[in-house]
Amino acid sequence: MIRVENLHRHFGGFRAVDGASLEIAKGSITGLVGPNGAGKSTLFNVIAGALPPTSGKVYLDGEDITGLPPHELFAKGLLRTFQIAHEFSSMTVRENLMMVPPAQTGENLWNSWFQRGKIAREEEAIRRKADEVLEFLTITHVADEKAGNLSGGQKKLLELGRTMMVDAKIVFLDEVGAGVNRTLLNTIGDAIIRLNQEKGYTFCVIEHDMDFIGRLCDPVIVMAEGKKLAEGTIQEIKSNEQVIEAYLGTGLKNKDQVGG
Amino acid sequence: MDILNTLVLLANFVIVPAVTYGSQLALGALGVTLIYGILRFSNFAHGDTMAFGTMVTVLVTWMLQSWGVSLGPVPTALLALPFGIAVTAGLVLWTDRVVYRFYRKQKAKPVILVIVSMGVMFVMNGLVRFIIGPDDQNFADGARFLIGAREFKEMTGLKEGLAIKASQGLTVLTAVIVVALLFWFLNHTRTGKSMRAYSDNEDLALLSGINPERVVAVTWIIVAALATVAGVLYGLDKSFKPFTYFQLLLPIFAAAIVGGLGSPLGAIAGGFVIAFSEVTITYAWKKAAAYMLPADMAPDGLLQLLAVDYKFAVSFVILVVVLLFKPTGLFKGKSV
Amino acid sequence: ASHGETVKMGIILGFTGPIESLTPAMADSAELALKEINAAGGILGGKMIEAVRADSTCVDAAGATAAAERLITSDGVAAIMGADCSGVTGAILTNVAVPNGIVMVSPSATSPGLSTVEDNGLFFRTAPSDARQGVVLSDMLNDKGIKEVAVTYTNNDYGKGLSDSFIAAYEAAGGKVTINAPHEDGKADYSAEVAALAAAGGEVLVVLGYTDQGGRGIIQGSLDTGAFETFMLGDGMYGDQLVADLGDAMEGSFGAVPWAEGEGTTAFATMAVDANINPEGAYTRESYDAAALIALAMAAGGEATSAAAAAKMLDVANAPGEKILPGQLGKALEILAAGGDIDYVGATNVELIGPGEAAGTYRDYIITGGAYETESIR
Amino acid sequence: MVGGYGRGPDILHGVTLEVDRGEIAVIVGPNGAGKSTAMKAVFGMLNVHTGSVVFNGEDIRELTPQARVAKGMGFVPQTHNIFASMSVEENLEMGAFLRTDDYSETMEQVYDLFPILKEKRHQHAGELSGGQRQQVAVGRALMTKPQLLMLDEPTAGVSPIVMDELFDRIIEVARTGISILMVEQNARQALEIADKGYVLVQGANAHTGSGKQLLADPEVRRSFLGG
Amino acid sequence: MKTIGLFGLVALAILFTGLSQSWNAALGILNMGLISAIMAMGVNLQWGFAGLFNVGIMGFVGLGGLATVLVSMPPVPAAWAAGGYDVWEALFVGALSLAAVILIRKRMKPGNLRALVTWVLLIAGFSIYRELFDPARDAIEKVNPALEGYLGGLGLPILLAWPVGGLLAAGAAWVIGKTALGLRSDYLAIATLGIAEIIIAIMKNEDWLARGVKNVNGLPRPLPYEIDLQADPSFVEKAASFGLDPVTASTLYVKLGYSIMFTVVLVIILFLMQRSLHSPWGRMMRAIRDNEDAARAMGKDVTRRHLQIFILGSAICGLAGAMMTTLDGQLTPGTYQPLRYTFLIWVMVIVGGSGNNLGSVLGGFLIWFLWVQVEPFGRWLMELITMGMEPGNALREHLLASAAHMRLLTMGLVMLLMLRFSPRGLLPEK
Ligand SMILES: Nc1ncnc2c1ncn2[C@@H]1O[C@H](COP(=O)(O)OP(=O)(O)OP(=O)(O)O)[C@@H](O)[C@H]1O
Ligand SMILES: Nc1ncnc2c1ncn2[C@@H]1O[C@H](COP(=O)(O)OP(=O)(O)OP(=O)(O)O)[C@@H](O)[C@H]1O
Ligand SMILES: [Mg+2]
Ligand SMILES: [Mg+2]
Repeated sequence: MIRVENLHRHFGGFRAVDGASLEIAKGSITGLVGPNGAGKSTLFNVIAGALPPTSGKVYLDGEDITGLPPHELFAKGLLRTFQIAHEFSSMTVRENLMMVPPAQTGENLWNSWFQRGKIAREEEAIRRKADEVLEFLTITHVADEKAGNLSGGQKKLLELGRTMMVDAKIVFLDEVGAGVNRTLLNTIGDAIIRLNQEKGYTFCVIEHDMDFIGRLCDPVIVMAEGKKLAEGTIQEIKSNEQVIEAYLGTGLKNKDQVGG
Repeated sequence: MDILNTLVLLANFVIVPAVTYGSQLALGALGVTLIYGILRFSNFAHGDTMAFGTMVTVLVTWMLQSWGVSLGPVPTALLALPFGIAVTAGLVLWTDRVVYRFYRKQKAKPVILVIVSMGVMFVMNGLVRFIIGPDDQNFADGARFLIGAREFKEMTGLKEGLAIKASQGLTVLTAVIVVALLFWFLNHTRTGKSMRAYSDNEDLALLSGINPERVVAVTWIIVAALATVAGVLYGLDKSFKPFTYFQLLLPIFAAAIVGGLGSPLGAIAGGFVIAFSEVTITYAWKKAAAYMLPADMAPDGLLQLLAVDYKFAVSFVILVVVLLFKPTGLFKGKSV
Repeated sequence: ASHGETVKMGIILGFTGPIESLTPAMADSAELALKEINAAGGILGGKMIEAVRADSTCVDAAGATAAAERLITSDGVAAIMGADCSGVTGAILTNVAVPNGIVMVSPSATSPGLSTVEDNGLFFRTAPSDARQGVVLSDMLNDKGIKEVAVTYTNNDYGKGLSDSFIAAYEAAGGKVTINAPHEDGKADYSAEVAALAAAGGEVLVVLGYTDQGGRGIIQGSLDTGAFETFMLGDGMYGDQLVADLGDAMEGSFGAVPWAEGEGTTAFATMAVDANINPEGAYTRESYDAAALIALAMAAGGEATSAAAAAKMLDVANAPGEKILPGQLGKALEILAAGGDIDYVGATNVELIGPGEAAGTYRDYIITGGAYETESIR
Repeated sequence: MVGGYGRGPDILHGVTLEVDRGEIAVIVGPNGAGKSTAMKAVFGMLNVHTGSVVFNGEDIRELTPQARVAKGMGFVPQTHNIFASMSVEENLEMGAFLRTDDYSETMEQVYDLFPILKEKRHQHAGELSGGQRQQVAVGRALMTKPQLLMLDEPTAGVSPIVMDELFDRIIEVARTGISILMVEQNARQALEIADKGYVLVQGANAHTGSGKQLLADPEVRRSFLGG
Repeated sequence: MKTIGLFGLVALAILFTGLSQSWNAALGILNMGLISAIMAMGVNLQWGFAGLFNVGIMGFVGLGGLATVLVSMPPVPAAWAAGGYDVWEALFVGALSLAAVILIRKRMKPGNLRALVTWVLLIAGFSIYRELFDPARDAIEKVNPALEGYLGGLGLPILLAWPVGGLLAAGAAWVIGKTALGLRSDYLAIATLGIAEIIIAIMKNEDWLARGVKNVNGLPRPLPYEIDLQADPSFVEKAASFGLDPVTASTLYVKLGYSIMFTVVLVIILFLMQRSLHSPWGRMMRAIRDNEDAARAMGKDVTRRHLQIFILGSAICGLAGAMMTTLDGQLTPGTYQPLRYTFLIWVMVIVGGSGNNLGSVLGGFLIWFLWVQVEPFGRWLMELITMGMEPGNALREHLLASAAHMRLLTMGLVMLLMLRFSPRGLLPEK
């Protein structure tokens, strides 16, 4: 579905992504893990058109999409969330969701003047959809709150909620779990699995919570220093020496000595 | 081919004036950029703050002159400068207390502060004219030239003269000293570092025990000093007239932005870019060409890229072009 | 007309904005004339004239219009002395003065374009149109045998118009203009202009600007860099401050300024000095004359209205009649009251021609020993 | 404590927290429960109109945040917790801003705790990776030589290896006699090392107990720790 | 409620002017207030809706003014004969070489060769352009320079200049938007500021186009001249039946005529803007303003929307500029100053409340009212202060002489007070 070939993205002299090549299969939930600063978010940004690559190619279903602007990728069904929540802070949570569906009649200036009836009908449908999503994410009670006033975790949920407003082909989730309550994270995980199974969304998930990754993802890709380090099932990854050294570690050293 | 004369010609008409003007702009732009970096708004009242500081200095200079105090070849105004700075600092601190602080507490959007600073500009504008009037005021004394054009010609026997005014020398010298001091202050003193910290992350500065009001106050004092020094140097080199100071605002902003808002180094670079672009683009190269080319190839036309009508426009074209290729200015600035 | 009534006269000048440093003296001179008239017992049997000032801003047409609107319709002025800059003058004239039938006498709007504005006979000016000055300046250069000059002018209708007419006259007379470069007033730095002028070269630099504006900046820059040593100055450059500030360096520079021969100017100078006004400031004389003319024309018309003033303006200003100098306004009023005829000479030797403009005499001067020495009168 | 942001409605409806010297207390709870708000309330960054904040037996409710720093409290916020445009060393110096004594020793201790920071001491903190930034943030707070260190989700977005390291460090810090109050979503690991645990729900205490107790409580496990 | 109250207040202020000063003064303020309100709405569209920081309003207003000359003045045949066609030919050549450069830069790979070709093209194009342009310009400017010296206009009705002014501004905005919209707020600001200065510099210095600083006086009017009305017996009779003298009646008649025309324009624009603001389009714009990156990722074509709104807002300013020049009856490029035509408009938007159309309209009226009325206020204040002092007192003289400067001071104080008591503007965005 997505193929990345020898991708480079440099910041000044620094090689954030340094020749990454990987593939995300259609219908999979692919995990992307790696140490802080491995270049995962940068890779996402390049794929999603937010940053131009220094060199290399990205293909979607065999079509070269390298460097296309984000809104065109969105139209092709490629969606993403941000690691640091990018909410529309002065709009209400519901409006944050309602603005997502593309090509709304009322988004055309001319129509906004002369197509009031049609717009009103469309709005009604979009609002219902938004309310469903809010319900699903358990944040209905803040629907009319300004998104900027949400707590850190709620913002993350909103990020995810936006991708649920449209039919996507592939969704890139950048650390939806960071700062999200584990119980809720499990619910999110369920939702991802359901979207994957029922609607056939493909997911690529960056996450540091190995339980979450383990439950959802197959395969898992490990990145380090801007390159792919390993790929495989969660078990393969967990037992990979290199991965343990660079990323997973061996657990708490002092654990036993803590009194309680 | 007459390289020596060409060089002197260019030095006299391009380099010396542009370096002087550039230093004046740079000092002004430093003030604007500091406010922007630390208090996060574009201060439209800066031109009038400069006028105010200069006015106080002028008044004190006159008083000193009437007492017969003089520094010999150095302008008396330098002696009055500390008074000017002190009074101006008092004024801006008071303004901050009664005006800006309210919006800072409210965490108002920068554009609101910009408009508020326009209100302050109007008030200061009226205040200065109210006290000293709208006229030209002369307060320069001391030696006029370090070297005059005629002297230079006699000394070197060249066809072209080179003049350097005392005020020009003073301007550049002061600018260098002030900039060096400022850098040292920001990078190596505790207060300077706390200012940078505040500008970087206001809330975290609070959590580190930095007193924001103190940072703000210090910033205003430095800005007042920069504004007064810039204004006085400008006044010594040209003349003091409130309206011109108001008009200075535009090139000062241009300098600050071309260099990258919030970046002190950028402000300096920006000042020189603006000054040099104004002078060079509209320069008529005819005379230089006449020196450099054989006599029979001497040009008829002025060899002017653009008429001086467009001098101001040209400096803005340069500015726009710089921004298009380096969208945050020469030295990566901030953006609100 | 009973004793004790007052007539209001609007004085609309740019008290804020680019020429804010010139206007206070102009307004003071105008009020000097009115004081003199009031001291002589007012016009038309005891009507005192009261001045009402308003701000034309010099640059904001809409603001000036609003101010004039207020002067006329709210303060009820009978006539306007002003405005100053040609742009706002035009706006006030067409939008407010003509519709309301109010007479305007501008002391300083010199743009030739104003000559053809549909003014319904209501617009006059005491400053000569620039067309004539161009010829005067050109003649001066020819007399001195100067064949090549560089020109800089202030970039507004005054400067541009003057430079156009000067260059036309000078080139027709065989002179060569190496460069004709404008400068903006009130700017921070004039190095670029000076550099371009210097590179173009010329025996003298012709400066057609204002004495406390860009014109002065250019001269200072030229002197500092040694680009030019001699300057020819247009009328806007005339002023003691310039010589005082720049000192010896101005020695030998020369220029022309609208002038009245002897008496009128001298009379005005004495009066102005007494009143603490610089008699040689730009347009101070013209301002005095403008205000005096309006009052005298009303007196001649027998009615304190614009219509009366407009009808009599040319009569009062031009021959025949008894010559009136500054300080003799009382005498003039007496003559008029007795049904006599006057020829107002004033501080600038006023002579209104054609569409109500001053014909203008000019004084050629040269700066010697830090003072203006008259060379000749044209 | 009862309070809220600016003029908005109350977010906290009666929260009680307590940490003793050298203890680790952990706050957990659903998103938007008011955990961060409670932390900020303790630090005086919003209005608390009922209740009190007592530090070393002294009511500090009226003090400004700076004054609390001077009293010996340190805080690492959830986001924006470093000076991105300043070097690592300058970040640490800013932590010691209020100290008049020689802080070089504390700095050495911080470097011992987080060796990577010593390596990168002259680099801009903004150029570090997420995990390294967290270390800088904690280090900065330690520089104040606090008696109480408050951490808001220090391990969010940090890779497992760094997270383990951070927890290790926190334990070490606590051993030096510094009290720790922290919010965590990696609740299980956090509660494992906690002396006290608080579960906040909708701005109020829901469960309180030792870390082990809470971990053992099936209700807590199901609702807040993800089973 | 507050909206109605505040608008009522402004209406009262204007009414009060009418009663205490004169109806002419009141209507004069109303008319400029209407124009200011339209300009403020244009700026609000850009800033309040889309977060585009445009401080080049002056330039667009100026272009609107230029349009009035180009549309309504009679052509000058002698000037056209002297070099009119050559000038356009030169401009065409200039545009052609620029287009070629842009094309080359798009088609060729970056490198030394491309740079070389670019420079050669630029230099050659510029030289040819100057070669053609200079003599033609000189020839045109030689044609009766005191009164003409330019090509004149098309001699069409001046009302046509309003939409044309909008189009001209829109065209300029398109070019600017294409190049500069990628810049972030403050940098876009200075770019637009610079471009506005460039536009005004061109208007001041290209005499062949609209006489430059020599001004174009006597623009045709869409309404009859007052003096013609005064000479029209039937009008005088009608006026008398209202109990008005002909002068007052005629001036009021003309001003009212303008008021009606301006109000129609204002209402249409306001209506359309309110509709779009409260539609998904408005929501999308707010989203873009809040966070461009996220809006992009949500499939919105931010660049196009920005361009659209930049053009639209600028066109509104151009339209207002044309209306203003029509009202003035003359084009005087020297009067375009950023303080008056850019920053004062910004004050209107912010004091009114950015993001709120009604706020902009309110701000337009209110600030204009103050701008005009603080002048007598300042003088009055000074007289009050100096009342106790004896005549001849130096301080008193000084204070009275400085009265003119109280104008800006008062303006500043009033502004500060208003922003103090409602920092988000009088009618904040909901
Ligand atoms: N705009 C930028 N300028 C300079 N360096 C950058 C920029 N963005 C990212 N980097 C650097 O690139 C590297 C990779 O960053 P990236 O955000 O992709 O890491 P990551 O794998 O997502 O890490 P984490 O798990 O902490 O989110 C980091 O070292 C970061 O400092
Ligand atoms: N600045 C603010 N102004 C108004 N309300 C706010 C503000 N910040 C947070 N809130 C509200 O306060 C409530 C609690 O927020 P808080 O940040 O304390 O949650 P939290 O428990 O830290 O959640 P998380 O685990 O997601 O970080 C939320 O409903 C949020 O909407
Ligand atoms: Mg990341
Ligand atoms: Mg939180």
